[in-house]
Amino acid sequence: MIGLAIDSVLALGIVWMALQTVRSDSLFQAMLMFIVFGLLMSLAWARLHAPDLALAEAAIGAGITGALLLVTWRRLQVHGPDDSNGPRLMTRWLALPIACASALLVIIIGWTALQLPAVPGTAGELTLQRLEDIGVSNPVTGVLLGFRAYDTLMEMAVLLAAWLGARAVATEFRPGVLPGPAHAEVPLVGALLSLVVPISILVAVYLLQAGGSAPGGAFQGGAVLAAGGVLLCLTGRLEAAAQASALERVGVILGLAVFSLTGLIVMATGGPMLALPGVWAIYLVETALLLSIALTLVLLFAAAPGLRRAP
Amino acid sequence: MSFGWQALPLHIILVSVVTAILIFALGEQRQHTRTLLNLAGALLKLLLILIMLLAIQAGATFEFRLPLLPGLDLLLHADRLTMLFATLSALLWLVTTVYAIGYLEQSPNRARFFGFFSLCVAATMGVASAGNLFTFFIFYELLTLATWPLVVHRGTPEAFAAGRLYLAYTLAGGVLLLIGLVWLHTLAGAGDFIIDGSLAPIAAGNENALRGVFVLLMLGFGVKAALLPLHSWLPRAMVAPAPVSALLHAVAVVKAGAFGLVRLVQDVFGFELAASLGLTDLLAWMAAATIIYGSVLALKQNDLKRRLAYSTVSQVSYIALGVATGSVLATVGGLVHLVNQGLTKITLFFCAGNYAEAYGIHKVEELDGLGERMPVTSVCFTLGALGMIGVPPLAGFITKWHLGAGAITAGAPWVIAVLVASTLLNAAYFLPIVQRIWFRPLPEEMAQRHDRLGRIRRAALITPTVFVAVASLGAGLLAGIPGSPLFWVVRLVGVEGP
Amino acid sequence: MNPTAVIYVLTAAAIFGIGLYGLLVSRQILRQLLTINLMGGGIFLLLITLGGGAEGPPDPVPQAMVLTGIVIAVSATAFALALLLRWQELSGSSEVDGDAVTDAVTDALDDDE
Amino acid sequence: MMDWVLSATALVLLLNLGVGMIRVYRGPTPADRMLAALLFGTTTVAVLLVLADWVGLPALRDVALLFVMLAAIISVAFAGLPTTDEEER
Amino acid sequence: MATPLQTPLQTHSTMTSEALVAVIFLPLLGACAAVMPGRFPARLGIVAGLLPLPGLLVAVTLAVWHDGPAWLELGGWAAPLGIRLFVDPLAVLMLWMVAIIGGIAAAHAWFDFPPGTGTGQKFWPLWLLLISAMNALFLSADLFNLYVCLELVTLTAIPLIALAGSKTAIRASMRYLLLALLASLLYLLGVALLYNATGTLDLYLVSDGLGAAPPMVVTTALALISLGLLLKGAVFPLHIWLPQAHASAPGPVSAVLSALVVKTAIYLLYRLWLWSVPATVAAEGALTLLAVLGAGALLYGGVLALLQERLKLVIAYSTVAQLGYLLLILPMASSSAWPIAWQGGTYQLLSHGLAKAAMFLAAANILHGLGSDRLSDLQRLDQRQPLSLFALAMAGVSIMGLPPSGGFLAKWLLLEATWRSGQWWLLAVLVAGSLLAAAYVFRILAATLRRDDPTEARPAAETRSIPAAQTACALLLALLALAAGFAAAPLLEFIEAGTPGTWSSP
Repeated sequence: MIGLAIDSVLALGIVWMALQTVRSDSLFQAMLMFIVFGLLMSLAWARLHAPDLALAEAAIGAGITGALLLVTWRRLQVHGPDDSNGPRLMTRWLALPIACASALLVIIIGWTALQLPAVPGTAGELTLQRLEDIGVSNPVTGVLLGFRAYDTLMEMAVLLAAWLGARAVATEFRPGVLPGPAHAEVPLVGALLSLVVPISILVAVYLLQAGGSAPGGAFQGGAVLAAGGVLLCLTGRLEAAAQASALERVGVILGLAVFSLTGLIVMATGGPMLALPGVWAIYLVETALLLSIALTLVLLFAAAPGLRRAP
Repeated sequence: MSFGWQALPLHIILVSVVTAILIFALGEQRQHTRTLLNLAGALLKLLLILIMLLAIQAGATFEFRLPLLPGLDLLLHADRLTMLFATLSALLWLVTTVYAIGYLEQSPNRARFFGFFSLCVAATMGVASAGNLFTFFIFYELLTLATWPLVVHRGTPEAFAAGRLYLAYTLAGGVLLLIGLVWLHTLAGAGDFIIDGSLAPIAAGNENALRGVFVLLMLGFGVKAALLPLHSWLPRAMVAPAPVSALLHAVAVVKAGAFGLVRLVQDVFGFELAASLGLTDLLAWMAAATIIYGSVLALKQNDLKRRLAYSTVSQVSYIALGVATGSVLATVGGLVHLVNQGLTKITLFFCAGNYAEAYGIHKVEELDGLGERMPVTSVCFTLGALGMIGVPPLAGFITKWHLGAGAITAGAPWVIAVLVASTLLNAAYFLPIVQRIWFRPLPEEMAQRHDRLGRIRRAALITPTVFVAVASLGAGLLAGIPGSPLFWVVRLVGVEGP
Repeated sequence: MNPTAVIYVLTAAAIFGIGLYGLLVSRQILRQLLTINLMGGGIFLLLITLGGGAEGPPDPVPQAMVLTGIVIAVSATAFALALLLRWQELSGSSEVDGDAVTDAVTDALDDDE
Repeated sequence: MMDWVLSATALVLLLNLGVGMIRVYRGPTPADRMLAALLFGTTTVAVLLVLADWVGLPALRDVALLFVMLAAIISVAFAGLPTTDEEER
Repeated sequence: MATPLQTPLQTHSTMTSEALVAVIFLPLLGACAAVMPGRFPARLGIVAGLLPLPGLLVAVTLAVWHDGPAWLELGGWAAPLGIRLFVDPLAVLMLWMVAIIGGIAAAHAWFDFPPGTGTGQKFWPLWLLLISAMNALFLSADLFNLYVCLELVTLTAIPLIALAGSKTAIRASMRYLLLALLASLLYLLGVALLYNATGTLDLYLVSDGLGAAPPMVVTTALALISLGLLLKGAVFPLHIWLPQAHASAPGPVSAVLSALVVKTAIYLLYRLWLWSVPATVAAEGALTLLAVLGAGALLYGGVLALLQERLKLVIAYSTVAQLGYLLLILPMASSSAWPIAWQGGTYQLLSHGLAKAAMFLAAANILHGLGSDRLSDLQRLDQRQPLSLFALAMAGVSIMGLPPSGGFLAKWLLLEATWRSGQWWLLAVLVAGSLLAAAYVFRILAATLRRDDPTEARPAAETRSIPAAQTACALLLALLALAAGFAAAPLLEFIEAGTPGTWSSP
């Protein structure tokens, strides 16, 4: 009973936060609600026995996305007229039918999903049966880097594309794009940084190595590492540069290139494409992925082609 | 698929295509090279056609086949009907080219003009030598595409309005044709359509479907042949330069439509089948109506070229009427009119162009007394007009004689009535012009004006005019000797006709 | 289906619907991006719940799908935010003039440049 | 028994979160919102730790650890934001 | 019901597998190389990523021609456990289109975006990733992997539009992005339901489970996926994002967007409805509905194209219209004329791709040369840019479906199929659509021949010169569209071999 009560409270909270994200008058408040929504989602993942997702949601969904939204909002404030409190909704005569249609869709999806019977012999069950063929005990990692490694590879391409896209539209570097270096003067920030940044590296490495057997992996680790980088940006230790350095470029393509080349080399030596030969290869690829993910996320956060140390 | 001797029809088409491409590539400025190229292309084409004519006489056959779709080939071949149309268009291309060089002297966009002109002729040759309806359709549409830039050549709003009308009619006609073709294809299956009587085996049980196909195809061809009520684009297209009018009325477009009707009745259905389905009567009545209607409207026109245009509407339907009447003599009359009308009408358009270029004359009433200022042109015009009316022994008479005689043998005496009415109307709209030219005094202000032509231009305009006038005269006077159009048509019908 | 699963399935459907409504009626691009992320959250929740998350460890394939989906969502959001900054720089506004849907219809006949 | 205690604790903590939500929603000053949000992070950590035992997934403690770290980042991100008229309301 | 599932399947020789993998990974690694600084890596990436594609495709084509469709299991894991690639004639056709159109458009882009410098640095990695993503999409047999591919296509295509830099372009990109993300989410939701209903993500195994799943679930899932794809594919009335996006993008990008990118969604609709959905699902109504949307697209897009004042917008609305043809064939899937309809549909896919890419490249040349693409500014184009006009006109002939062109053969096949299957309303729509196409194409041509100023006072020097190679690119594509009107027979035979299984009417 209490379990159900927990679920109900959590579910109500999630729905309410979602509603507030859409409904609240101020954009700032909507973003706060969205970040809280991310926190609650993370709790829901925990409740639903999916710690991998809880980690990812915490680091990426709530952490990086939240910081991204807030900082973008601030840039919009700094560089443009404040229209965040302008008309929030489109014309009312359309809003009502759209609301009705959305409600109908909710009912259909809910109804449909509740009708679903349990299907035997799913891909997931097969995964659990064949997990030892991959050599890792965390089934999620097994899927991501084993059975469905191709998805992961394409996903890295998506991440790369996002950076390329952000670089393509960021025509000119505007100073003051990131919150000013004023925070560097506050004594506590320096102390915080010296603590959090090393911890983030440590946690990232921990998550990477844990990924084989326990929840964690390149994505979560990369996001944590990126969080450290984001902190450096926020406190003005790193700032946007007009060009990416060669090292940054290597870093951005590292995951994709290492992953593809490993797969191709395996194929060239007679194996099937993208079959990683042993656990060491998985860790090699994961390390490359982690570095690329972290760097790309920080670059995306800065919405800039490159980064440099603040003078 | 062979590209050798057998593919001569393809090469004849390619001669014009290559000429067109070279003209486009040369650009606007290289006038002399262009002229040379143009004449060389036209002459080469004529030469190849003559060679092919002789070869066919000697019993050779030509065929080029390229599979386009499963069961549908691009097929080019040459039969006697092909040769009749091909020879006519090639000859008139040469003449019109010479005329156009003179006519368009100093005017802009000549490269474009001559390029598309060549493409038109290429398409016409394709229409003539198409070995099946599918191929026929391809070149028929190509002809539409290539003539449009010529119709709008002047670039004025009126030209574009005429161009729009032309497209609306021809493209809609193309769609009807296409649907008819698809229908026929689903009925008759794969194969070439132009095989005499090939539809007879499937006729039983499919009568109504075949009727539908015939009507669709007839309307599709009827647009270009300016059959009533699909004719109104033709008079509007008169805004184009005179050589284009000649092309539309005599060399290519209208003729392609009429040629399509001939192929439809003679080859696709065969006269017997078409008649047994009651289709030839339909065509004959439509043609008769067009003949009378066109003549009546011609009577009302004050603009010289528009009067000629309505005359074409009327005259081209003689071809359809002859073929639809069906007896050997009537068919001969219809087919020989393909040539006779071409020669006569081109003469008239050249003359109209000469009047317009020399003195800016466009209206019938402005022609008073011009016989003394432009005697050669006026004599040619008179010859053409008399030929159109059908005064013996000129070309028109040959047509009408055969048509009338054929109608009697076919048991359709009402055709005689149509012929008589049409002849009277022809006389009614042509003779007043002739009378004005020769028997009215030259107005005062005209007497002081000089023509705007230079010596060379005059020669370039007059020579082709005289040439076609003489040819049309010959087609009538010398109809009895070997080598005349009548001679060819009689042989054609004798061998292949119904 | 156990009650927990029912609760989360309905929650998932509700978030998706709320997000869709918000996307269609919002004028601010930033808020539209929030709503797109809400919709994504709904789908992810549905995947995990239907994958058996209420009873025990959920099906690993949907888990992997959701992980991939989260990364794709953050990528798309980040690019969209960069594009938004560019748009604001050019237009001085953080809205696509007017409504996302109705405006596109009027765009059909207008050409501005 | 243990299970009951754990789940009850989780529920209480969640309700606590709900109270926090009201503060975030109502404001009135940005400082209120920010503090409430920070409280959120802390409570979330507590909920995760309880859930780790209740659901039986020790790995959730890793998640809790992550939240502790991220709370620092979010607070800096908040602090870096300018205050606008709207928030002073 | 689908052919490939019933025939015994084999993975082809390793040569073919390697060719398939290379088709995806060469441009991908090329993109990685192009990210690196300097001219050499960029040029290397472009050349190595694009140039070998036709050669590889020859190998793939021959293999499919001789041995039929084939699978390639990635990582050696069989479906439903792993992800596999599937290649059949349709996929081969799409790959060829990517290689040819993508290659020629890349040659055109080489001049506007010099590799390794300035905007070229931004352009080429995205371009190569887009090519790779489309190849991956056309080969993928996995519903979730297709989601990733779709996102990759979207996230590479939109920045390429935004590279035009104009306000209109950014605005169009923004709107495209929001709607594309919405579309992906609808697709993903449908896939989530399908996975839970069938236990597999494999496009060709899904059908096995669908029969047993509750009909409501199947209907909802298919409806959501289709809705997402219709939005991505800009099918009327969800086309609202397309015209501005395609019209404001840089020339080569417009070409690839209209010729290939929107086709990815149509391709997936084909895969879904003609391969994945088993005969037990009563799909007749859905297919008719899709065709009705196609008919709406054909007519609405045609009319709107006729009303536009800018050349690129006319061409963009023409894309909206021409996509309609591709959906019109669907209701014939259960008729005996299906193989003909299928040939017609796929041939339309091909010839529209070639012709539309040619038109956009020609329009880019014209825009660049004249500084405007307003129809009223195109006067005397035949004097100023004759070759671009020629390319535009040739491509227009194919768009109109007039002979001799690939478009004509496609239209013929479509007409024949509608006639044979007795779908008269489709016939009427086809005819109306082609007449509308003729109207808007001739409207463009008329604008180029117009001479409001008969004295020709305008100096010829006002036209900026453009590299001959760029003109040649447009011409080459236009000539290919024409050539498609001649060399159809073997190609159609190849296409016919891959006709999705003919249904028995319920």
